[in-house]
Amino acid sequence: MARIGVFICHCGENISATVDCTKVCETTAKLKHVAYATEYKYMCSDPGQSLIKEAIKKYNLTGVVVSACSPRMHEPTFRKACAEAGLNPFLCEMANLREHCSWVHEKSESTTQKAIDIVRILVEKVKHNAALQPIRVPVTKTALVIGGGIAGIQAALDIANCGHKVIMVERSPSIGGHMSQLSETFPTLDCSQCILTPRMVEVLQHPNITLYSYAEVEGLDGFIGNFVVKIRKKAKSLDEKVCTGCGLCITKCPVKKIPNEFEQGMGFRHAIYVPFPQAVPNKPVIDREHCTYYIKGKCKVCEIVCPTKAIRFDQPDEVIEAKVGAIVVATGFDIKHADFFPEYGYGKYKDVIDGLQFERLASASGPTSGEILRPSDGQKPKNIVFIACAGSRDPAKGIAYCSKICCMYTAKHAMLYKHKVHEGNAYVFYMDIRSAGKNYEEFVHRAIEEDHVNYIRGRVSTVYERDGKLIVKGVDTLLGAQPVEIVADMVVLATAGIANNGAEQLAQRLHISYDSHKFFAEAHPKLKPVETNTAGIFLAGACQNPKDIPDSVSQASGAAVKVAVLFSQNELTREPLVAVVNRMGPPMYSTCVGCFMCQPVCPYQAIEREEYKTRDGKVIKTVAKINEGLCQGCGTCVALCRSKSIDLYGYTNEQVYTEVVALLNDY
Amino acid sequence: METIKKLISKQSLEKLYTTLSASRKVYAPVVAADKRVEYKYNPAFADVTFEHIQSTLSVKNVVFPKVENILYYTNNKTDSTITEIDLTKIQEVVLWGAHPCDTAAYDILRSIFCWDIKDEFFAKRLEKLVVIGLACHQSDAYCFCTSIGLSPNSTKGSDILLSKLKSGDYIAEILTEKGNSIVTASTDLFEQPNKEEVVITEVKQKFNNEQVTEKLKTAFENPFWIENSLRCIGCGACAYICPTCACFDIQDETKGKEGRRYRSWDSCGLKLFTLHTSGHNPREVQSQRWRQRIMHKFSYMPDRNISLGCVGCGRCSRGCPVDMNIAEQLQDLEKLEV
Amino acid sequence: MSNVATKAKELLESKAVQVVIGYENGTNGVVRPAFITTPAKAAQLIYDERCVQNLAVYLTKHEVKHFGKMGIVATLPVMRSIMMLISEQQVFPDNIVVLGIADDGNILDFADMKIMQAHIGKSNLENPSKDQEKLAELNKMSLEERFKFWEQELSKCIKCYACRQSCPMCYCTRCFTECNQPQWLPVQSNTHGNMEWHILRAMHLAGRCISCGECGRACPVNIPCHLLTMQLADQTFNYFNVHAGISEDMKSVMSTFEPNDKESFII
Amino acid sequence: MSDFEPKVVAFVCNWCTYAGADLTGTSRIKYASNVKIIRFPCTGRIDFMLLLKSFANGADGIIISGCHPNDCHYTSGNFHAKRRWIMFKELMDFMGIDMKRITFSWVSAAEGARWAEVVNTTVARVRELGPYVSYKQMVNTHIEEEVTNE
Amino acid sequence: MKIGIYPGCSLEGSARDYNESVFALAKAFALELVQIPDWNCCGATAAHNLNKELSLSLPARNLALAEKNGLDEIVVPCAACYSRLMTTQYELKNHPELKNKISEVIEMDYKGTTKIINVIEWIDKYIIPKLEEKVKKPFDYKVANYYGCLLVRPNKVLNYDRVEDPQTMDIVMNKIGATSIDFPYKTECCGAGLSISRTDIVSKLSGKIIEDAEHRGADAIIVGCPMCHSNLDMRRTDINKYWNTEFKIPVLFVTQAIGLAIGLTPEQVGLQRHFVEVKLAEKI
Ligand SMILES: Cc1cc2nc3c(=O)[nH]c(=O)nc-3n(C[C@H](O)[C@H](O)[C@H](O)COP(=O)(O)OP(=O)(O)OC[C@H]3O[C@@H](n4cnc5c(N)ncnc54)[C@H](O)[C@@H]3O)c2cc1C
Ligand SMILES: Cc1cc2nc3c(=O)[nH]c(=O)nc-3n(C[C@H](O)[C@H](O)[C@H](O)COP(=O)(O)OP(=O)(O)OC[C@H]3O[C@@H](n4cnc5c(N)ncnc54)[C@H](O)[C@@H]3O)c2cc1C
Ligand code: SF4
Ligand code: SF4
Ligand code: SF4
Ligand code: SF4
Ligand code: SF4
Ligand code: SF4
Repeated sequence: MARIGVFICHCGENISATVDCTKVCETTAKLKHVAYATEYKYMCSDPGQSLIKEAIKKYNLTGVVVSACSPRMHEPTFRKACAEAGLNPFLCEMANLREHCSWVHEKSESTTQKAIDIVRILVEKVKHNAALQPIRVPVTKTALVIGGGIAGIQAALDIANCGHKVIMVERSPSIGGHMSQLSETFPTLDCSQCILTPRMVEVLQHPNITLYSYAEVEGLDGFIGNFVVKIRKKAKSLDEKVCTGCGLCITKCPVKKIPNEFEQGMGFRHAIYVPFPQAVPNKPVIDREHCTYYIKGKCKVCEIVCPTKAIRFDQPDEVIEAKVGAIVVATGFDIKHADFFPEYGYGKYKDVIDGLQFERLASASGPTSGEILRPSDGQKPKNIVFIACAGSRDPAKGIAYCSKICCMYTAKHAMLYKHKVHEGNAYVFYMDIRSAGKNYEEFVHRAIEEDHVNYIRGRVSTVYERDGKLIVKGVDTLLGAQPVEIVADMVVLATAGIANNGAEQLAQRLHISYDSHKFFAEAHPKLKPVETNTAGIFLAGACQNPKDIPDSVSQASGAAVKVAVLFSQNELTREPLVAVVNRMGPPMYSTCVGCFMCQPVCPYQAIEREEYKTRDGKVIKTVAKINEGLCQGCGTCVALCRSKSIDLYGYTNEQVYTEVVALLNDY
Repeated sequence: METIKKLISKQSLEKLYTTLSASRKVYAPVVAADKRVEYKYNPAFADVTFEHIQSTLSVKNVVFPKVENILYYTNNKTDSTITEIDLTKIQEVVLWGAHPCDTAAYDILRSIFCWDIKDEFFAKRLEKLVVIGLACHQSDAYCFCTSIGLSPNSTKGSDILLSKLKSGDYIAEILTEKGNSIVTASTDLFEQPNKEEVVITEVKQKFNNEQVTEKLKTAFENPFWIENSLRCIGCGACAYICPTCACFDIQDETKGKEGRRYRSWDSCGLKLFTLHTSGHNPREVQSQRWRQRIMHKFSYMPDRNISLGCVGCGRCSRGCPVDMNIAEQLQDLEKLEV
Repeated sequence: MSNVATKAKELLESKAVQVVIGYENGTNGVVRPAFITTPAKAAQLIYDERCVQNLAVYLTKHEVKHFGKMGIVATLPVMRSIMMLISEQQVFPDNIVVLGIADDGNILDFADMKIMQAHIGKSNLENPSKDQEKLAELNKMSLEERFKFWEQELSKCIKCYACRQSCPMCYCTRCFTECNQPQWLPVQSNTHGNMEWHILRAMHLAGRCISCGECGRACPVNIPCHLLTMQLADQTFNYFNVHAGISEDMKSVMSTFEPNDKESFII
Repeated sequence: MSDFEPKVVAFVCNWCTYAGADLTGTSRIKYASNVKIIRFPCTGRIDFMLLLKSFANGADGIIISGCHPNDCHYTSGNFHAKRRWIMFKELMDFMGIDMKRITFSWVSAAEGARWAEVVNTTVARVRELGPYVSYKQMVNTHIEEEVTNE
Repeated sequence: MKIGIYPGCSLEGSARDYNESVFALAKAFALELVQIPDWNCCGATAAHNLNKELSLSLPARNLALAEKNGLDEIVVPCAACYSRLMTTQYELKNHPELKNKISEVIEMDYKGTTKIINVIEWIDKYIIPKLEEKVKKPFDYKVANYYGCLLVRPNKVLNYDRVEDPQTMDIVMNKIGATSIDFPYKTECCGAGLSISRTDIVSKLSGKIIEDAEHRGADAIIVGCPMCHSNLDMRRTDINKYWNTEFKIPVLFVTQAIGLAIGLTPEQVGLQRHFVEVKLAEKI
């Protein structure tokens, strides 16, 4: 038999000024199963709380309804008080008499009646409350960082410096990401490599960090605190422990004309290669697609020349399983290439290049040793046109968003050009200049005012070649849409920043969501910008949306803190307000029919399959099962399940049904 | 009482009907918009049909309604107050024009509801029921009353049985005191019968029910049940429309303080019927439920010396969406090698 | 022997299936479902225009599944039901062989589900025209008239659940009607409870009803309850541009969403 | 009908509308006291069956409210809810049940004033429509003739 | 294979050469082209500037007639007509509420099932597969393929080729032995919209197209639209006057070029009707 205590708070005068608390108390005391009802000036005060605690003991209460302010305010307070008195905290409910009643209605009979109704609803509800136990899960204090760009590097170092183990998985042979390709960086124009390389080395040498380069995440199981990750280490065809990184093999490799990815195709590499001189780890890998040995079955020149005999042609891929407690995804971004801009002749005319190519041209370690030269004939361009928003903010091209970094790097490019080709003319076609960052606007103004870059507000309609020159046709909207035609030697497109290739597959493997552009989705755009929807998985850097380095680094540190917070406990405790699929004995096992229509509705991929098998392994029945580590308790699946096989602790069918009935009927 | 035969002309019949329906509830068959025959309270005489073979639903509901309140209660702080149903409020109903199979079913229902402790609700309703039956002058292939010992003009269960004459007038057999009281209240409407012939349909006998009952004794584990019930979708329609099926469910329904307990029709053909809370179900699959249906009507009931639980109206077979023809199956059972 | 019978015989002889679900002549000139397990009995199978019952309902029936691999005579609604049942993981493609019936009554050989899917894709997926007419008629009525119409129709319902049992998509181990904690639906039959039953049933079939009309046909008291589910079938297409039962991996309309789903009533 | 006080049930999500209604309180904005709130974690949890139960238990009007699209605490519960409501509304219309008695709305945690407005307009509208007589009648029809023969 | 054809007004008037070459090709490849019976003007330009309903009804009637006559697929050689017909189909598909209204106006059922293809799609689908064996005199010239605006725009509606740098005509021309040059003006405006009112602008715009083609050494400009053709060919005298030079480059319909390549005579493809003499024809 339920024994409910009702505690009515006056909240000073906040409630009692409009609600006749005494009447509420008297009326509710008459309700069936109400063992005790009382009123008090401040329930949340220490004496108020003691009142509750004593009553729980004295009347042996099985449920408590505190009729006071919003549960969003004091539910934890009163639940704690109940727990202290030995009553399971989840047997305490709050009736919101202040925000939802006394403050919003005038003093009257009907206001008091409404207060009575509200209390009654909660009294009826609490009768169906269950004594829930918090969910505890252990935490594996190792973090996985996926992607070794600046964001991944920052996150890994921060976490490692907190004293936790980190596993870093980088897809390419070296960490560094896009930042390693940049020449100088806005807004300070300091050398990208100079600030990045030390951090890359730190990663390699950090005792807490294990780096798997040339590796990818293949699968993920488990949940926050308890993930199991499968990592595929692609065969480098080389024993890293033996190799000293002398590079002799590279110089002797006969396959020399492979377009160099790091140089954005503007230079060549060998079949055995390190992507760039400062690579970390600085040991070569064999590109099996291009290596003569793998294609034709013979060559092995590298093996012959290697002084330490480190080459392993028959090395297999290796799959490692690791337990991790948290994951930082930092797989970065890419930019739009090729076919996307037929109107700008990209891919057709050699001298129409993209921003990353320009970075390589401007880089001292790049294919031209930092001289700005036209790819077609190696001449210095006298007139150079930069086109911002090449693809971005263009719904017709399917990219409605702003890529955020282009305005700034375009200004940087124009400056770098002017610094190197003093007599040259630089033009920038732009839609708007977005330079909202510390010292960013000033940076753009330097380009315009000090370096005399010509900014033209308007879009370029087409770029075509005529007699060896590039004709850039556009309009100047500040001059009343006057057509402009510029005869240029070189055109640089600030192409849109897009999700890295493979982002979608990775998201699916990790069960995190992504937006329509395949950028990973944060859990809340304002308040959870580093969390994903899957508890324990965090985002850092440009994999979420195009970002510059400072933003990537800040977010990475943010993610690292989130991981550290998680790792600060040995066990996670969570409110047990999760969904559950019912269970019963054979032959039913559960009323669930296994239609799995609930699976796609769960925003957290918390719904799994459970199979009942005979002893010889034949599946008798497959039913849904909710992973309580993942479920966040939204209840979307509960309302969906046709057979009412799922219920949500705290908001069970029985509870909400009872509330409706209690709300509309007299007791 | 001794049976009296009177003639009642078509016109007088109308007068009788009008008189009856002026003073009490008359439950009579009409043809609904979708051609189904259904019983209604006090329809206009012009709408009352005399030509129907069978109504979709049986007329068991006049004594065993599909929902029936048993008691009302009020929950107080510590206890509950119960209000009983005032059975005296149950009114007299004249059932008009029901066929002999349906009227015969009342006996079977009585044998279920009143064999030991009397079901007051049922008994009271039956007491207040006057049955004016109508012998069948038409039948269809589903009818099999003759196979279970009834006939198209069986008087069982009727207080008055009407039989149609070739001329369109009717012969009224006055069978009980209840019936007689109706006649005496309107004596002027009844005449002496002439020699005219009554029109009675012929229903072929399809099987011998005693043999079926005998066979069933050893047929419990027979594969027959599975084979023959594969197509049954377990919908329960047959039981709901059956004049003799008497399964019911009792439920409490509370709203606020007030509540009521009622009983409503149920069916042993539904899987929930025997489902235990544990998830275990002694009649797990449909074939077992189908077997139960037949066994109950043709073996367990006669076993307990009640009577057969079927009147051969063929309703279930007409209504079954998948042509589970009970007569056909009983025929097969009769021939079953066990 | 009819085409279906020949084909069924082949299948049973070659042991490609253990049972063929089809139609046979029943009593009194009606046809009924038949379950053929031996080649010798295959001759019983018929197919003609009377064969309208949606046989897919048997694919989830315990005793029928028990035979092993099932062959099934399938008109368009049955094919669509099969797609639905596969997508809802109640039926496994490996466990069935479909004897498709083309519009002209010929047998269609579906080597795999993709071919059947293509066939469905080419077919008319709208509600049967006579039902569509009835829907149009109802949709023209005023709100009050519609309420009256349904109130009147549903007052007849005896809650026998034939409509549920006859529907291939109502395969739940426990229907919500059987749930008693809380008792979502009154057990008794009264107009209001009946209406709730039908609202719920229709909602449960939203995006899943393949417009076979079986529920309405099964109802012993002729309640046109199929119109409810068909109306929603129509509306799912209107709103979300999806027909039920068109592919084996379709995601249910009610389990998915598009952020820009159109509506005009939420303020 | 002047003394008719509609009974209105509000089903709201915890994160937006419930918090929004709290804000209405903190801002001391007054609204009609006919509305009583039931808290749910998310609009995705709101079973449409509860709406029917409300009418069955005598409600004259209903408000359902949650986070604006894209603001769901659980990211997509409200999108699922929206789809269900679309279907539900179509079905109700088809069955002749008056959807004017149900307000579907998005009210955020910051829209305290808006909550008051949603409540007030709903109450006013339902007041205008009067008690939901046709539904109540239907609920109270227990196939009378058969039940008690009274 | 029976395909419908919607000729439109131009093909029966100023672009008879186009019409002749289309039918000549059809004949050569044994393709049956059935004119939509009782077709009417599609209302291009005039109607859609003034009255949306009218601008949809006119094409819709043609489409409904095609449906009624069992023409599942129709080719529309004129790019302007193509654009109108496609737009109508698109609008009515996306605004079903308009459908009933239009059906009332045209007093016919409109389902929207007809597949509409432009001349290049038609060539691609029915001619290319059999082209190789038929090419007798490879069209061995440098050609500037001019698509104009209506063949590819708006992409949302037509969903055909790349808007900014279409390729299909280039590919077709290369198949008959031509060398398609890199031609930046391929979708530039020829001024057709101002064809009557501001001939000076037409001269300027069309002139630019011709100038660039000649500058890049093209032997001919290839078009797939009667509007383009009339501006580049018929208005040549005006253009030359405006530019004060003598552009000589001939303008051929894509169908004419193919016709010549498979050995049809210049007359069979209507070259004699051109204003700018097609010198190439003599060379062949
Ligand atoms: C032309 C250009 C110029 C720029 N100039 C500046 C500038 O001057 N100043 C500035 O602040 N910012 C600049 N930026 C922006 C800057 O490049 C980015 O902010 C920064 O690189 C983002 O770092 P990240 O670590 O998030 O991503 P990335 O640098 O893209 O690194 C991602 C890493 O993850 C790895 N990876 C990807 N997928 C997987 C996978 N599935 N598994 C494992 N590893 C994976 C990649 O190989 C890569 O190493 C510029 C960008 C461009 C395009
Ligand atoms: C008009 C306007 C509209 C905006 N709209 C949006 C929007 O729609 N979306 C969005 O994302 N952002 C918006 N923003 C930006 C958003 O307000 C800020 O990003 C955010 O408030 C920054 O938070 P903060 O904690 O850094 O600083 P603040 O909100 O400024 O908080 C700083 C706190 O520190 C206290 N403080 C200051 N000095 C001291 C001291 N010496 N000792 C102790 N305490 C001190 C202050 O009292 C204050 O409480 C808007 C801003 C403005 C002005
Ligand atoms: S829990 Fe419900 S929705 Fe999910 S699989 Fe089971 S029956 Fe289907
Ligand atoms: S309650 Fe929400 S989070 Fe939990 S399993 Fe259901 S849908 Fe997923
Ligand atoms: S026999 Fe027929 S009516 Fe009875 S339950 Fe089976 S299918 Fe339904
Ligand atoms: S609608 Fe018909 S089939 Fe369904 S439960 Fe009611 S009476 Fe039975
Ligand atoms: S009505 Fe709903 S719960 Fe019941 S069987 Fe059908 S789908 Fe399942
Ligand atoms: S028409 Fe009826 S039986 Fe057929 S799928 Fe729809 S709901 Fe089920």
